[in-house]
Amino acid sequence: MATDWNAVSDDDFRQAFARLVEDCCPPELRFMRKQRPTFDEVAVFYHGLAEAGWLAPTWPVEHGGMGLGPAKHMIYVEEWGRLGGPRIPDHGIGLVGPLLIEHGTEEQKAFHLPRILSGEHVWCQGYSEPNAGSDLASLRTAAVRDGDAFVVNGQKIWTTLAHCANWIFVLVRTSRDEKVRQKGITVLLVDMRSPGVRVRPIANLRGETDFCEVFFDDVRVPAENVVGEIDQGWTVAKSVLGHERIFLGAPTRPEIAMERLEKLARARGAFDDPAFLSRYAKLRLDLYDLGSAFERHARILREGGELGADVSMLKIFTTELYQRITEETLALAGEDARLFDDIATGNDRVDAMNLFLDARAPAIFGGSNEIQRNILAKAVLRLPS
Amino acid sequence: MATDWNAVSDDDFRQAFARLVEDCCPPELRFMRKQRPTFDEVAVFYHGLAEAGWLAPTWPVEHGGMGLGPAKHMIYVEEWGRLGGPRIPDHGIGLVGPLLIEHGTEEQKAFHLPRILSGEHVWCQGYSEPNAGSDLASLRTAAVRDGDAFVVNGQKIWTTLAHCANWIFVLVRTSRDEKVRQKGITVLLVDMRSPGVRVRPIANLRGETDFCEVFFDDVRVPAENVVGEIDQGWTVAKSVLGHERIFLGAPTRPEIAMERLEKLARARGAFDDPAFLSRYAKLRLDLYDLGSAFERHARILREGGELGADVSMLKIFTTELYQRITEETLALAGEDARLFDDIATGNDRVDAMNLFLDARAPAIFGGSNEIQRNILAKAVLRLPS
Amino acid sequence: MPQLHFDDGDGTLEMLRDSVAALAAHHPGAASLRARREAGADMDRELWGAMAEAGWTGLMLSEALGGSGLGPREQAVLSEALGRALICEPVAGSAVFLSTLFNGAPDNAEGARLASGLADGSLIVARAWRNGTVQARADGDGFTLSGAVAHVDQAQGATDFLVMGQCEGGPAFFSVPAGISGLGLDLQRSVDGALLGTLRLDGCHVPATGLVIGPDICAPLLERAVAATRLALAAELAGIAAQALQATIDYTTTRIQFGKPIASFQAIQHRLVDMWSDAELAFAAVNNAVEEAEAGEGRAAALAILAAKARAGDAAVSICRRAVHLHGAMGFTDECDIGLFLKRAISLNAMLGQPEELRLAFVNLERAA
Amino acid sequence: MPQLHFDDGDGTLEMLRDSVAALAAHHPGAASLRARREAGADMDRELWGAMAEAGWTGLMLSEALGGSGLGPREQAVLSEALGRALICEPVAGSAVFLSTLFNGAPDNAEGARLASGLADGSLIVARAWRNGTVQARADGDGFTLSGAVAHVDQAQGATDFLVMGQCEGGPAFFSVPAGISGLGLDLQRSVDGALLGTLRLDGCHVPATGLVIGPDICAPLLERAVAATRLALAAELAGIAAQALQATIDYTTTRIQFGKPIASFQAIQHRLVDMWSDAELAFAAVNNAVEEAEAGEGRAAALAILAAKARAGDAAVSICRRAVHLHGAMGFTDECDIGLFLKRAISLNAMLGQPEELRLAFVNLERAA
Repeated sequence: MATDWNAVSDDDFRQAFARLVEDCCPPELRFMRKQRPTFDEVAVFYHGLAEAGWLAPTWPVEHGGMGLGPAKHMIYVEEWGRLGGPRIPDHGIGLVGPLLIEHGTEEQKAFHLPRILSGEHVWCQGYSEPNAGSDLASLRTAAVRDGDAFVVNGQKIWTTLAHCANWIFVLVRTSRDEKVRQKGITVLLVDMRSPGVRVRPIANLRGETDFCEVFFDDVRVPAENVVGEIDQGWTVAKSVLGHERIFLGAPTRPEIAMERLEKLARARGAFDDPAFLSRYAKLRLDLYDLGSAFERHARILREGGELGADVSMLKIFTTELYQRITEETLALAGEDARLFDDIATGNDRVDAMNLFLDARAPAIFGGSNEIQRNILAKAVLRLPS
Repeated sequence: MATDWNAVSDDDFRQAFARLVEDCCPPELRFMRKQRPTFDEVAVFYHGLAEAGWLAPTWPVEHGGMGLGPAKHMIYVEEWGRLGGPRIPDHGIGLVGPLLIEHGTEEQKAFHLPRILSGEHVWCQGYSEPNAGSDLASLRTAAVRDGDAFVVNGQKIWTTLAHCANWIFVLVRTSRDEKVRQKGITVLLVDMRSPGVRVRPIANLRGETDFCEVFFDDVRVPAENVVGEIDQGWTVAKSVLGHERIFLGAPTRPEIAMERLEKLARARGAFDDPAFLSRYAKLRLDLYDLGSAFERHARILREGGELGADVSMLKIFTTELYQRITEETLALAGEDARLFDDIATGNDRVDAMNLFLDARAPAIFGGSNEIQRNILAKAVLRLPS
Repeated sequence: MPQLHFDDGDGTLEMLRDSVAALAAHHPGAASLRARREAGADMDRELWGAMAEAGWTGLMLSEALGGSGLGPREQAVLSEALGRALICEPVAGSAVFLSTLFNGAPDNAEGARLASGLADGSLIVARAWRNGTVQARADGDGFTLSGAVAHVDQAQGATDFLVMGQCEGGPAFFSVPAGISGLGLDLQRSVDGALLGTLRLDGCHVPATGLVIGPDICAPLLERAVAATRLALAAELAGIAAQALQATIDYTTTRIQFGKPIASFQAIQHRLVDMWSDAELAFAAVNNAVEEAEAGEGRAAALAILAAKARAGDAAVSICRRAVHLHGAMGFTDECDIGLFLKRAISLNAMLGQPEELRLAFVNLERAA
Repeated sequence: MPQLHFDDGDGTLEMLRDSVAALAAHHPGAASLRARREAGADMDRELWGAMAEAGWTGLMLSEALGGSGLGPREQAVLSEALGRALICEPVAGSAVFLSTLFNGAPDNAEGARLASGLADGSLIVARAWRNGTVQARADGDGFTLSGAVAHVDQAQGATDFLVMGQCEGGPAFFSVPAGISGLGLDLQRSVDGALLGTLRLDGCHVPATGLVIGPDICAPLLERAVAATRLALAAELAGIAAQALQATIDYTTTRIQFGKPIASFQAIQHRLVDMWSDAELAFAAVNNAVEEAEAGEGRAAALAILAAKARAGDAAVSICRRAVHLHGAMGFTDECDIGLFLKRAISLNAMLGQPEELRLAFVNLERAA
């Protein structure tokens, strides 16, 4: 009989997670510098979590998940960060699972869910296209019905870790009715080993390969791989965003950056410089107050409420704060700001440039901050068009 | 035979002006706190300049002006500021004169120009309306032809010093053809003592009365008071902006604000605080570099060139810098920032709040900084619509 | 839109909000401010009386002393509402500060008299303890006070002054009746339309019974009073920020230029979103500080209150600045209320530490641990 | 669009701009940078040779020493063009710095040899004088140098090092041939795709003739060289800023979202205008510094150069940051050139003083008067 983790006290839950991480996460995987390790690099942790039944926190128990409500899930995510667990390829757990559990057929669930938990299927997500970034509705990758299959042609981009994945779920255009641009889109599950799928990794500013282009050239996909209704993919895809949107606004990244700034400042004696202290204080209070703001939204979830559009404010603030902290770190670095490699600080190192460059991304991905401001203007401030 | 001031050396010109100001500007009028003194308050200086022939620097000599080119005019304006001459009601000299000299009839010139020089006519400018601020083309004050006169009805607002003026030049709508909204506008000279003209002063944030509303209620204006062609008022009005636009971007106000910040900082010993020094240094360099940028544009004028649309950059930067310096001054003032009255600094005083409040205005008037950015986006960066 | 969020089990908070709305209907804040400024007064005695009657001047005062004995949560909600309504009588600087002092003071008749007068509005007790120094010399039957203190609110209308004097044993608070021999007052105009007094004491004699808070407990009690006052100021500033934002949304939504409401232009929309976001952050900071204050008076509460006052002060001033700008030329006129919000925000932001000072206090406290 | 404005009577400036454009056509900056990075090299020897042939490595070197003897104006225009073209070989830190030193050094054979090799490209003279300390002890027939210096450009490819050592009489510059006994080198990757060396000297012996600049004149000469280098860096940074702006205008004008070029959205337009305005200010600052430098080497020139390097550095980095953002996801890829501009701007901005340090130097110099 599985534990009802929601009924366990928060402290006990935290301790259980901490023990589990001690047990199944090797030290070299904790507090990794790499933002996006590949599946192989973290497989031992992935399997360890799976064996303990802790891999899929929000999935229902009958599907092998922990069935956590938002309150415990928040703690789960917090502890993961606090314990320094590496990021695992999580599109299967975080997106495909919930998608299938809500919209999938029994066959889809029976086939895919166990294979996600076992790590046999590693998923990636194909939403963006070269000409459909902020404007997702204008996507053009097309799926045309041909007997018992769809034939897919087109291109996806910014597909995270596609070069390490073997399955992809894609948004494809199945109808050309241009009047309602967000209609006519369908969610399709594609085995990447199918003929006609090609992946091209793209290096980022940090010199790492987090994302790829994925090309579809007459790829045949069985019709039973449609999730939900045909032409209703927009609604299907949006339905799984849910409360996880709050994590886009979590203070995790600025906290990491702040730890680095403080480390460098201590090494340089900068805390004795009142001018630095003044700038530091501003950033420190921004981070502190971001924590208060995050807590307000998290509490709504914990108390069973739903997130409003206003949660986007956290995403804007945390991503811009992340940038500002890394910029101050480079300013503090003096001539060491020329280094691409980490900066030595006594016996330790500070990855100032790594974080500065990484901080360029979150303000763009997951809906650029300009798009977020547009949404807030309409949905929260109700400003006229 | 009048002096050809353009041919005089810059140094001699400066010295001549300095002597003149010594002679005809009483000490209590120099470095006045008041931004916009009334005609009566500064009449003695006005008449003194007029008698010496220095009142109208850019008017041609035959009309009683000095006939200065842009280079010497720049020096004239600089020296005025350096010598602490008070601002005089200058709409007659700066706008009406050039307007009539370029577009007026011989009768208009013969009647009005001497009365401007003598101070008999004190002018104000009626452009803005309650619903036509940034969007001047939508103005509604209407002039309807009735025999040998126009009958004017409507309202102007933000009319500087209208309560001390006896003539106003207004933009009025003379045609309702909405297709070309900037057409159908005419420049009209109106004697404010005409029946139906009513003036309501408006207090500003500083508690002073710089500007007014002016109401026109069936005001009859002789048809000979039209300047230029009927329905071509937009072109007529714009033609006199000329090189004087550069003065909107002059560093004068931030310089004044900086002098106050430095005075307060000395009184408080703030220059010994590295955190203050760091913030001060940023403002100081902004001001220094603004000087370099202003000089670049001024040189174009001095060398006989014409200003491009890019000069608006100075207006944005100088007005926003003015604000930032006054904000830092209030921050430095500590609890004294609660005072509306000036802050005592030993034997002297600093008008921190006066300048802070005054700094709200220039970013709005003369075309808000948002409008300036719109213009720059189109006219300089050539961005698409 | 931004506001404080608290569990309001018994409806007290809702009642407080309603009562401010009701009072503001009879005494609109902007009108009161203008009238006070016009009159050259430092307070509106009638308004203050109505506020006392509503129970606001004694909200945090213990019931034993004639108050309501409520806590930071109720005070924050009240102060937020006062900020929104632009009701400028100094509730934070007077009622909250004094109540905290009196609650912690040992039993004494003079303290009880002042507390009771504060709660029922019969006395105006002006505070003179900052921006200056007063020496208190023990003499035969009491104390002789000499010195000067600037920026004293309600100094002109005061019936009594609570003056901090430096005794041999440290600072202490003395009750000094207005009008006694040796007292002098200079007045300056404050930016939010009141008068600020510089109180001069030239050998003022106070009887021994006038020692309301002795040097033995003055310092920690003052620290507690400053924290409570800062928290109330933060809530009031957040309220000002929220109302200035709302007024700006309303204005830009109705102001037509180029055939469209100016709030439909993207540059204006993004500016408004940033203002809103700043206000949200201010409310989050105040919310957090109230909760920390309710949880105890330790270091966590001290940090949270410093953060809240800094954040709310910065947010209120900068939101109001942008608000004035977005009101265009109208925002530069005295007849438009938005300028009054800016001025009020500046004044409260400058009280008991501007943001920079508070932020440095925060990091110094945090790093000292 | 933003650029340096100078009177160009004899067309030298135009010629310089054309020659950079011609070279960049054969050696596109971004491609060179990527190749150098890929190769794990610290310079592109072929490119450097072509630059020497074009006369750029000896532009400011006196004609007596084999250079062109041109001034700050010509150097600024060249550096601006190199910045625009993203040609990353270290002209400012190497050619300008060394030329200024050699121009002021007393006649000596070793200095002349290095100068001539700099001008014709036959020698790579790496500079080691900052970010570390080297002690120079006089011995029988020369000097023994010991110490370490970090962030040395061209260290791997150097034929010679010009090392600043602390003698008894103060600092002096020594010529140290690469490969002599006692020299060691550690390499780190720089953000702009080269390698930075940490040069270790462990009792390296240099003959007496290796003393190129003695302690009697080293300090003022170094100050002059630093100023000239900063000015060239400022011009290069301004060029980077201008090109990053132009690339962003081009990208946002062609990138279609929601059926329109994103440069048609007002929020993007205002951002671009602010970037443009920052670039204009940077060019104004550099223009001013060149003119002050041409007018003399006094305090006015010193202030102007500090201001120009601070302004251009800030402008270049912040314009490039915004440029990367406005390139969207594409800006975060390594294959898009805009990220290279950002990285180059960061590197040059960090050389010889970041903006904050320069601004403080400015106000301290100004206030010392």
